[in-house]
Amino acid sequence: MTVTADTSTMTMAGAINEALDEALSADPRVFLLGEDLADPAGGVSGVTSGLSTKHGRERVLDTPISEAAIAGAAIGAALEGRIPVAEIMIMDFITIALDQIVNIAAKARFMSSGRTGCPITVRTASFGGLGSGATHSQSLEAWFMHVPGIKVIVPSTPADAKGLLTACIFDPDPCLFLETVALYGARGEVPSGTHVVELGKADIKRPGRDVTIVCYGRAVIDALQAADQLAGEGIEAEVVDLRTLVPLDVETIMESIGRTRRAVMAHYAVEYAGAGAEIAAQISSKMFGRLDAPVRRVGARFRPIPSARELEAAVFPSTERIAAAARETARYFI
Amino acid sequence: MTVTADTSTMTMAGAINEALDEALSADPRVFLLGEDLADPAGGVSGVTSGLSTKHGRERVLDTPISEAAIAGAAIGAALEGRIPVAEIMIMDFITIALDQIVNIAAKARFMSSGRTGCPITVRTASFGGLGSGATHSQSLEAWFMHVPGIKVIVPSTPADAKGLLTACIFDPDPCLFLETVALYGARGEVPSGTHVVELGKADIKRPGRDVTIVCYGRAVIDALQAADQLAGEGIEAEVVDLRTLVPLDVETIMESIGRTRRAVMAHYAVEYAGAGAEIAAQISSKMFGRLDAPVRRVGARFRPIPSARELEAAVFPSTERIAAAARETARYFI
Amino acid sequence: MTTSTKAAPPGAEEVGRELYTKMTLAAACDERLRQGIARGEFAVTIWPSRGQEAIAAGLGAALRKDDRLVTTYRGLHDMICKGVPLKELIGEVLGRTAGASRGKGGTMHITCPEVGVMLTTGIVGAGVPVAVGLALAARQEGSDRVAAVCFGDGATNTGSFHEGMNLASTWQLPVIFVCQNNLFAEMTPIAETMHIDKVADRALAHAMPGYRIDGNDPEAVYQAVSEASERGRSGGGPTLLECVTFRFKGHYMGDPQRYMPPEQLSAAEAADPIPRYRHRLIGAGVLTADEAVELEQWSSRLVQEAIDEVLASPGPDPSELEVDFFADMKGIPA
Amino acid sequence: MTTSTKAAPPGAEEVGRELYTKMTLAAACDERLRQGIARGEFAVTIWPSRGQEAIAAGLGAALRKDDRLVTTYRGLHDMICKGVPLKELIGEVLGRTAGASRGKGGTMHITCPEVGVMLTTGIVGAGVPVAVGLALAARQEGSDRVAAVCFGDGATNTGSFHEGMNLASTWQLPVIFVCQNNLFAEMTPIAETMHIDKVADRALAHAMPGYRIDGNDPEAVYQAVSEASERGRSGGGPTLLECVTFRFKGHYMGDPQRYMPPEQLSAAEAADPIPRYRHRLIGAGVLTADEAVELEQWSSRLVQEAIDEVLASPGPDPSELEVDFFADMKGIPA
Ligand SMILES: Cc1ncc(C[n+]2csc(CCOP(=O)(O)OP(=O)(O)O)c2C)c(N)n1
Ligand SMILES: Cc1ncc(C[n+]2csc(CCOP(=O)(O)OP(=O)(O)O)c2C)c(N)n1
Ligand SMILES: [Mg+2]
Ligand SMILES: [Mg+2]
Repeated sequence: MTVTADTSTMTMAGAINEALDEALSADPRVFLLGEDLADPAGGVSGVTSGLSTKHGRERVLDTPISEAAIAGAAIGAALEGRIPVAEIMIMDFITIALDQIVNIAAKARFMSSGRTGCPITVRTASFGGLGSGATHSQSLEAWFMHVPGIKVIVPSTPADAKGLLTACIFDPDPCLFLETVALYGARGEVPSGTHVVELGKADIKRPGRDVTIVCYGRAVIDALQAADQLAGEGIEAEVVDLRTLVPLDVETIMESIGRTRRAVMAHYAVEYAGAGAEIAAQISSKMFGRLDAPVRRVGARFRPIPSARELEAAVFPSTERIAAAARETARYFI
Repeated sequence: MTVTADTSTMTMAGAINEALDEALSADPRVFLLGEDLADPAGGVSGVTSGLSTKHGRERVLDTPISEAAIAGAAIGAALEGRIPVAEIMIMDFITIALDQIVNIAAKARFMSSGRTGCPITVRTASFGGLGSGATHSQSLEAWFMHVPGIKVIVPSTPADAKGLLTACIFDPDPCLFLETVALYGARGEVPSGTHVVELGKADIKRPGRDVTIVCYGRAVIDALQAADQLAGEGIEAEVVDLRTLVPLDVETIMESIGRTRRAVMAHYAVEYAGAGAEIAAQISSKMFGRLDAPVRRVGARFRPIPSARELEAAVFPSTERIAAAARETARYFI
Repeated sequence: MTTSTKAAPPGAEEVGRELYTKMTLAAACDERLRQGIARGEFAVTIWPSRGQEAIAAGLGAALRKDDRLVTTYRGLHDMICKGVPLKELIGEVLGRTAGASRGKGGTMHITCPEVGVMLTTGIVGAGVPVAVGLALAARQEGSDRVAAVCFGDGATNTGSFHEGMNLASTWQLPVIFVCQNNLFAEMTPIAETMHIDKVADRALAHAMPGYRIDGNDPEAVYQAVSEASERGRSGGGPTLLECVTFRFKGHYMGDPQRYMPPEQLSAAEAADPIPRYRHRLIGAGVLTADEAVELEQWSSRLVQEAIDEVLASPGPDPSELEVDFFADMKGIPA
Repeated sequence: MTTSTKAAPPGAEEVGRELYTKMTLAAACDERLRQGIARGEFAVTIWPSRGQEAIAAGLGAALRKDDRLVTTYRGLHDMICKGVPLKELIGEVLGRTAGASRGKGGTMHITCPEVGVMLTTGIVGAGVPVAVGLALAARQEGSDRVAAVCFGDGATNTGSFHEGMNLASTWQLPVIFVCQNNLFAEMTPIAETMHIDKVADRALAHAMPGYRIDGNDPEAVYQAVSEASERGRSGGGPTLLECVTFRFKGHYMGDPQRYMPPEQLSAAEAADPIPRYRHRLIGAGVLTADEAVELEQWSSRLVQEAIDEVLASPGPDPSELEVDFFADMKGIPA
């Protein structure tokens, strides 16, 4: 629900910065905390650039390298009704904050029977694709899907990033907001002023009748390119960008596949026991007897992410692998 | 491959104790570390009882409450070729050791291109079903399935517990061995002397022709009871105990379902994005066109585990829920 | 800073009565629950605080009602002395709808924001960083309230403890770190898990004032907490208080304490803080022997009344699972 | 305990030459890599150690070959001084098959067990507990080797650091904790992330000897490490060494260092340990000015030769992904 029609072109990093800036302006309870967030650094990737200068260092807090304490401090403040946005710089480091996020934040409202909520947003980023190796390249969103009590959001465009992050910040429940560094520089039209994208609404990024590619995050970009390629071959792929994994927009997924009768699931996380496993399992059972092809999955291969570029590329999905899966699915005959 | 035919009746806790005892006797490189392991405590559930008295406190090390350091110390020793068996008392606490397990142990052989291995075994236990509440009742094995580089093992019987744990300890790669406290007291015949169950071999715990219940851990017990009930209704359920989730015995699963053409997936972990999602997705796509019913899943409901017994019981699977799913699956007609 | 809502400090006599009253109430509750469990009246477990009441009383009396508290599974005494209604507390222990969280949380997860109890954790050390966030919120709101967090000696071996201590010190937040050093962590004596003589010295790693005090002397605790609160309220930052005490009943209700040297236990029991303080108050003419007996009877009566109310309240209905989970359940798995 | 395999300590002159040689070699490698990156010759990044060579040289010269080392992404200097062949090291940085892990690990994950480098971590603080395990293995094997672990000032704010320190102290293991305090963690100066004056004081929390030394004086480091090793080898337990230094080139290659006060940088550069030590050796007659120049040229030549060899080695082939993952690939997802 965009409340203004004005847009401007900006990068995804810029859109995230704008969402944070506007949230800080809109509500005095909002504050940011994390490593190197304040100016002049403005975040290791510059995403929070300018915010401490504008809103003050009491609103944009630099922290020690203490991921458990970053999460814990955010949680404590949230229990008091503050609105913290915590940054865990790289998703691989979230392992260190996991007890706090999983065992306290996700369970706070339930365990207190509603006496405390925990409206934190944890921003983190997948650094895959930069050749940083196995401990700086993981996409672990499936872990959080498996933990009842936290929402899981992965934007693929600057506009969605702004709208979804704004929704997360003001959501009364904990949200994990996963950014993709490889997309920080991607540009797009972004609504100016308050822009909220409702959590739990998938977005059909490209309509098509032959096969549905269900995807999120970086895989959306590949899926759109794959769809372009396939169009040249006479295959019209529909690209459904989930945007949020919890809540999940089952209706939109099933409605699309009800039309195409064929589905491919794609993400950059490891395929095995990834988000796509849940979604493929749901598609297969909900659409039982109505599919014209098995659901194919495309994800990272079951390997630690290697550092050398040739090897890294061989592990991650790609436009080609997604196109191949969609082609096989579209052309599958029993 | 049991190397002796003698057996004796013992509890699962006893079988685990025996596996540890025999491993300590068999190889001087084996040692245990964890909280309260040594006598007189012998572990909070008594599982390591007697081992420090027999093998000495240099082989059975009590540690501070430092899960990251327990895992780290085990890893460091393993890099040197020692064979550590680390205990993380309750699985919910493994969040604290996750950076070490996921980012070091699971990746050590790959990242060093084989120059160091990391033969650790991490024993941990799910305490679900004891009314301990949301932070002492989780089953998080799906997280580890999603991390390439660590094996994931969940026994359901005393004999399997002994044989699988022995295999884990002497496996050259890291293993997560998940025990179930609710099963510690369950008794069964256990082979005496060295007993190894090969990792990656599912076990058909009950044959049947009408529907396959794929399960592991505590759900196996319920599935067997459900199968008994269903037999009275004329439905013959086959119960496939996976025993290990990585490696996964895809052949046995598919062979069984190839015969029954109907499958139910059951586990005590949360259903959403759980181990069963991966397995159901694989079944659905590998058996596409050969299933007579959609794959049904039974797991914990998507809630933090409540403490009060009535509520806890309403969240976890049960014989009844598994029987109902198997019944519906067996009686499904398109 | 808002000004204190608390009246001028009561005179020594009043404080003495308050401390003693709190101690007897905490002890009466602990004893009655243990009695009920031993008799088979209640099918639950508790982690008895008997022996540690002087700390809870000193802390509860020195803190303002709006000051915050985070405590642990062993913290029923802390909660009682901070003002959690007995009915809510016992109701949660017994898993009834009268409980603080209607049975969803359980003993390890009690929350009562009305009296400042914002979180109770079952995971050792986990509450420490959260208390830092509570104090941060106080500063952000311009309140001079402080946040106290209770934990054991064993908890000071966790990474969470140190991360939280460091952050509180770096940000000079009004946190009172209250270590209830009962010389054991589960079955393991303190000397096996740390090399230092005094837990208070751990403050040195964070340039924080740290004091070791007699945790069996409620007035010493009252005094130390009052000073630490004053320091915190006036911007002087956090304090670590090591209160040396003992737990008489072992780790959990029913613990056979095989690990406990009998002389150590009997020496500790001989220094039981309750008769010791009673004796002191009678000697000082603050209380007569009759009044002391009356107070104890009054405490037992209050506890029994609460138990009666709790048992009269219904057990939780499964419909509890449908509320107080996410604020908005749309798209959330069932 | 096995006895030392190292010859009698060399005389002061020999030590001086060894230290200076190590320093120049580490600096030459760092410089050449930065040059190559700046020129676009190598499409990688590094975290330059330029400025911190005195620590690596003192450490590498004082340790025995069989002593173990764990270091970080910024530890190329540490590895060079411990004896990692330049070809393996540079090969891994550049992602070629000549690399220590054939390109699978990357700069942040270099292992070279032959010279005792058992692990390099990209996750701050993560190496600390692992070093404890290395030392534990040494004790178990009856070896008197020690384990050193390098990390930054920022790492001492992590929970892993404290858990590892405590465990090493409790078990009195031969670990040397080497903090390379360069006064910054990424873009954040030390005063913003800790309240203490001296990192060395963190040892007080664990009853461990802790010393602050001039990390720009290789002889001071050599001396301190020699003493700490002696203590460790003879059963005297662990030591924390805070070596104060500076990193001249910012956090990563190309870091614009906007956060860096120019006076601080120029004062640090004026105290560059390499010219300072050269001057001292020449003054003491250990080295002539010509010899110093020759040494530097020799270092640059060695580095260039290694680069040539590395670039002549092939890039890794995707078949690398099929080896050195699990020892047994049966049942492992593709
Ligand atoms: C992180 C974590 N590890 C282990 C446990 C299991 N456990 C529960 S209580 C306890 C001992 C805690 O000792 P201490 O901190 O001294 O507190 P006390 O019980 O003595 O009050 C342990 C190890 C836990 N709950 N959390
Ligand atoms: C647990 C963790 N948090 C954050 C990071 C990101 N990071 C990489 S280096 C660094 C700074 C480390 O500072 P310090 O320990 O002083 O080492 P230095 O880089 O100065 O050598 C940070 C925050 C990380 N790698 N690991
Ligand atoms: Mg204790
Ligand atoms: Mg530093």
